[in-house]
Amino acid sequence: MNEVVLVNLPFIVVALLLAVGFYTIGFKRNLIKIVIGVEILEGAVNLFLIALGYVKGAYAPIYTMAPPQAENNMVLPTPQALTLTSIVIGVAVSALMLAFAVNIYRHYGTLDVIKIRRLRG
Amino acid sequence: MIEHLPALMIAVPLFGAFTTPLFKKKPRAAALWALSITAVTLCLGILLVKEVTTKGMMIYVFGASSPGLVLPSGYHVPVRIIFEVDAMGAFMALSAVLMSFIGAMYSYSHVKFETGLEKYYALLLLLEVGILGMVLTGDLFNLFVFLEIAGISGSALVGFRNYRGEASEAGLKYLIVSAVASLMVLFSIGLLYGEYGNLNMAYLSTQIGFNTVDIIALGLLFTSFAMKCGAVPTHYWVPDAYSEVPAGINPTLLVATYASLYALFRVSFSLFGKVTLTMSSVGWIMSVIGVLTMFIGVTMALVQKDVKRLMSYHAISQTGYMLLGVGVGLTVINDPAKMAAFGRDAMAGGIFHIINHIIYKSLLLMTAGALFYVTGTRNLNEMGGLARKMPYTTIAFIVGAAAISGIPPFNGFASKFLIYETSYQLNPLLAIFAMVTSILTLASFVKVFASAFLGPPVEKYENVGEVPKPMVAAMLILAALCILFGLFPNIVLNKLVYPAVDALLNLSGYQTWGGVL
Amino acid sequence: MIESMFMWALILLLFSAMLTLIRLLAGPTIPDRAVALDSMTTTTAGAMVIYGVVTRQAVFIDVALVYAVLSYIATLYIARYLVRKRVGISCECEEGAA
Amino acid sequence: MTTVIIKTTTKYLAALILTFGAYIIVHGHLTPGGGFQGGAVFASGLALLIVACEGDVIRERFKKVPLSALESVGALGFLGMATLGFMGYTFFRNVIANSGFPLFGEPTPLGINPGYLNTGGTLPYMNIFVGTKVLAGLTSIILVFYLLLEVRENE
Amino acid sequence: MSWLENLTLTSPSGYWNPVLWLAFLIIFAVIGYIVYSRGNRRYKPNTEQVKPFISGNAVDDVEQIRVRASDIYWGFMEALKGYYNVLMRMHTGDVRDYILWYLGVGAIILFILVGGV
Amino acid sequence: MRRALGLFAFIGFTLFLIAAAMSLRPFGEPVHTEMDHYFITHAQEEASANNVVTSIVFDYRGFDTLGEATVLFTAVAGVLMALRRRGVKV
Amino acid sequence: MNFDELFWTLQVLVAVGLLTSAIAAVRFKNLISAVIAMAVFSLILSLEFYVLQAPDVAIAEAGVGACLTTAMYLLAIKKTAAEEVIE
Repeated sequence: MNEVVLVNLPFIVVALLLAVGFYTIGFKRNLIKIVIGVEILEGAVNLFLIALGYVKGAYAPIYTMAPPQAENNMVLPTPQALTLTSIVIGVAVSALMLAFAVNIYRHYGTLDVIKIRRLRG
Repeated sequence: MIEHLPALMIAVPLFGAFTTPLFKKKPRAAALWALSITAVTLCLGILLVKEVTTKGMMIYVFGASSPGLVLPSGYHVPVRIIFEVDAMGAFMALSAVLMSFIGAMYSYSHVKFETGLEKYYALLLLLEVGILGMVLTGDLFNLFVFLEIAGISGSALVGFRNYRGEASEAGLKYLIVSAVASLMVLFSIGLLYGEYGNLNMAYLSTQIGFNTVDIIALGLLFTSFAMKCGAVPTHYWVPDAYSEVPAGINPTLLVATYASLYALFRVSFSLFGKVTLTMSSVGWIMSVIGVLTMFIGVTMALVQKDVKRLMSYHAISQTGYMLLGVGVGLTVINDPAKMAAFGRDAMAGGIFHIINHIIYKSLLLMTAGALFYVTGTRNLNEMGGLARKMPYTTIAFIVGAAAISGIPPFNGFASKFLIYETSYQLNPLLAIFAMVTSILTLASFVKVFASAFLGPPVEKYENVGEVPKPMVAAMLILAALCILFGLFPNIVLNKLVYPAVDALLNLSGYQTWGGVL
Repeated sequence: MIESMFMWALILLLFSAMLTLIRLLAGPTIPDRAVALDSMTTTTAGAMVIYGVVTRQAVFIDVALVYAVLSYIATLYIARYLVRKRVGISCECEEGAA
Repeated sequence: MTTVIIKTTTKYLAALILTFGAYIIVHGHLTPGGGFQGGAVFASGLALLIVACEGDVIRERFKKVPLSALESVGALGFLGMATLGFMGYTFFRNVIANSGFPLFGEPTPLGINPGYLNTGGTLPYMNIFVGTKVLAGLTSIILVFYLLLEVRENE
Repeated sequence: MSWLENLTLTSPSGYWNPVLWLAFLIIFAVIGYIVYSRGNRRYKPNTEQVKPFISGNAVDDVEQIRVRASDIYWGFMEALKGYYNVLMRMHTGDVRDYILWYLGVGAIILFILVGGV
Repeated sequence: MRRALGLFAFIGFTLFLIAAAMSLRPFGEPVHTEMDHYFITHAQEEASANNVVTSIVFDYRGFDTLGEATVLFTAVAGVLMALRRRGVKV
Repeated sequence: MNFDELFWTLQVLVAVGLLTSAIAAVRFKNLISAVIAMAVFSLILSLEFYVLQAPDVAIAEAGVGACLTTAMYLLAIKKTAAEEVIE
């Protein structure tokens, strides 16, 4: 058990970060906090992808001026490409969410989720 | 050039979307440009459907030296992004391009008086791109990217009327929901990548087994796509988003929802085909969620007094029919006798219901948009006696309402008929729920018709007239499609729906990229 | 030998970054936290450079450079916020890491 | 806020950041970085300029820069580079790589090497277009947030 | 008549042919029209005859004879009051609840799938 | 009531996430690396770029990057639309 | 001290830092503090990417997290309320 935790430490951290993010979205009342929660989720998933790509003792997948032992000993490059895409998407989503939050504040005068419930039923 | 069709399906609307913001001060030109781009895409979509239904699955490998080169020489895994267009994907793509065209036509008049129209049309085209990418792709991460495109552009469009606080609220809700759902999709993609080191759905489906990680990935994907398609306990965003979005976007947003439904079917039938072949609990979950969706959606619709919100709850309830139909098929997928007896017909009913529902619900939401256009309100209590003022809208509404309630000979009847007959074979209780839902649907549309179109006229709306011609044309095209699909259901079923069902059921064909290997 | 020294330096730098993290958690006012962020960024940029030296990858220096340069902008934005706010509310918000 | 210190620092630092962003964009196929990262760094430099100047100055300066048109041009360029693959190959085919095209068309030596700029085929072009697009997009996001604020304070 | 069979939608236990249905509809419509045209015509516009009859009471204001949308199916909603109370409490319109429902459904589905029920 | 049910759902979901993380393969020891091995060995000759990640981003999975650029484009259009000054002409 | 020990030490430190800053970002009542904590979260995330040999991603996260996201949050908060509501 202890061994599993230590060996899979990054994955466990990812799961815990996801939990923190979900807690923020589920139980915080401020909209900005909810946006922060979504961003924590983003970070957790990005970390998960990068951690999947790591190979023990390997080097970055760049041939420019790499140390000689890096040849044929590189970390998996695909998750890094995926994570780049994911980061851009994260920026896009948070920008749009903040724009909506600002708009909501203009019309409702509050960022309290309890009061932003004109649409219901 | 015909082999580049899947790539062109994405490239053409994308080109349109990137050029539309250049028409900054000329909203008319932007509208016409978007309309022509959607028309071109519609032609391409029809070509694609023709190609796929006659010649079988189309493969397009991005960046290879020829479109069919799936595997690099000497390797037995695909490394590039592959588009895998089978009849099911082409079916969804056809509905997407058709509805975008209708929506662009309708928007030409409907949002005439608002600003920021070049962004509006760009986002409309981007929403179309997102749907097309989702339904055509054969790569899991690509699916995620296009899911995000569809989610972000959809939510931006929901918040289009930024002078209304409710629009921003609905947009934010939709955005948070879609962001969380897509992040969980990405998490499960990561789980699958970590296990099998690949992202191609066809390759992954040959590898997937029964270990815990795979099952958790299946659960996460299932739940996320169920939330994005508005299945019941996670349906709350649907009425908010649908009621606040401009009516010209409604058809495309509806297709975006069903693109998630398509992804749900794709995950259940193709990606996890080996798992669901032996685990009938997935099919049962889908059927039960379908019944719940149907019933709760329709009972919530009955008490609404906002006309677009009422119709959005009907959209939820009709999603239940599709889930029920396909879920019945998924439940008996490992039993060839039952499959031949009723499973295939159930799936055909569910999938036929997708396009039927897209057509008539778009029609209904457009009539609601027309009511909003002339009265400036969506509250049913304040309307009345509009039938004489808006004859074409009234006709369109009657056709749509009859179709959604399953009254013959409109198109809703044909698919509902299949679903009742087949779900009765699995469990009579399911069919009874489906029928009760249909009756309640009719009841609630009687309510809308009585309070908006009948009754004594309201003084406020003495001077209103029929809506502008593009809106009428869009509505009448859809009404004609309703009647056509209802009168000749067999042609549509044989040409479009049964190939789609067979494509979903043909697991080995999907796994080998249509026999390339 | 020299390798080991670099590693110990790295650990020490990160340890001091942890100390600034404590300041970030405890810091009663916002300027405290902003300064904690700034010093933490600088420390971590140094740690990144040393890690690049340890693994002998020259191209890694870019990352540290980006971080060192960009953290200035974030600090500037925070400072700008605080300046505007001082007119209305004072910065002495009395709550810690809870 | 715009003290002498800030102004002087900004003058030099912004130039440095913008150059650095351009470096990251152009050297994307050799060193870590690429279109998106460089564009983000470049946009950060512009954000520094935005925050260090007064509101009116920014509005005057950026009114002359057609940011959304720049973004469209970047996106269209990226799409156009991808469309080059239709000439005999498929969408997104890297047609320029190893073709001997004078700009970025040289083959790279295999294995570990010091890195030669004139390689990469379509990758550097795509990097530049994506960089243009990203810097325009992110800057316009920051700018619209910022200008909205200034207007509200003046009202 | 193969085209007729071609248009017939068959299901496990029934069939549906829209053309036949349309033919029957037209026949019945013709019969109905014949019956209708043999009756005598007593409709006179612009008289008391066309006014709405509300229990013999004279109603001048149009607003009073309007059935408002929220009043339709009032009895139905009264009858199902308990059900609707529960339903309305579910639809809070709070964005956090949307996510919490997602988590709950996900937990249940994962429990069923992983548990192998 | 709401909080209790919500916490229950949250904890249940999180437990499955942790279970997934625990039962994944060990960190740093990928099992199936055929695709990535192809990228590492072929990127230099096929895309003629030293940076393997860039060659994946723009060549092998270039279509994803087009999607990514589209996402950013969408977000910028959405932000500019949401924060535009006047909603209606008239 | 060999490389393996260094790596695992870094992992533990980064794990602690990530969780602490994330929880701090959630718990801070003042939104500016929360945004600063998010910047720290992004910084540590970038360090983790760096340690896991992904310099491309580290640059992206640095450029985005250090400057752009923080700036967007601060500008948005400036236009709305700085304090979270008291529950």
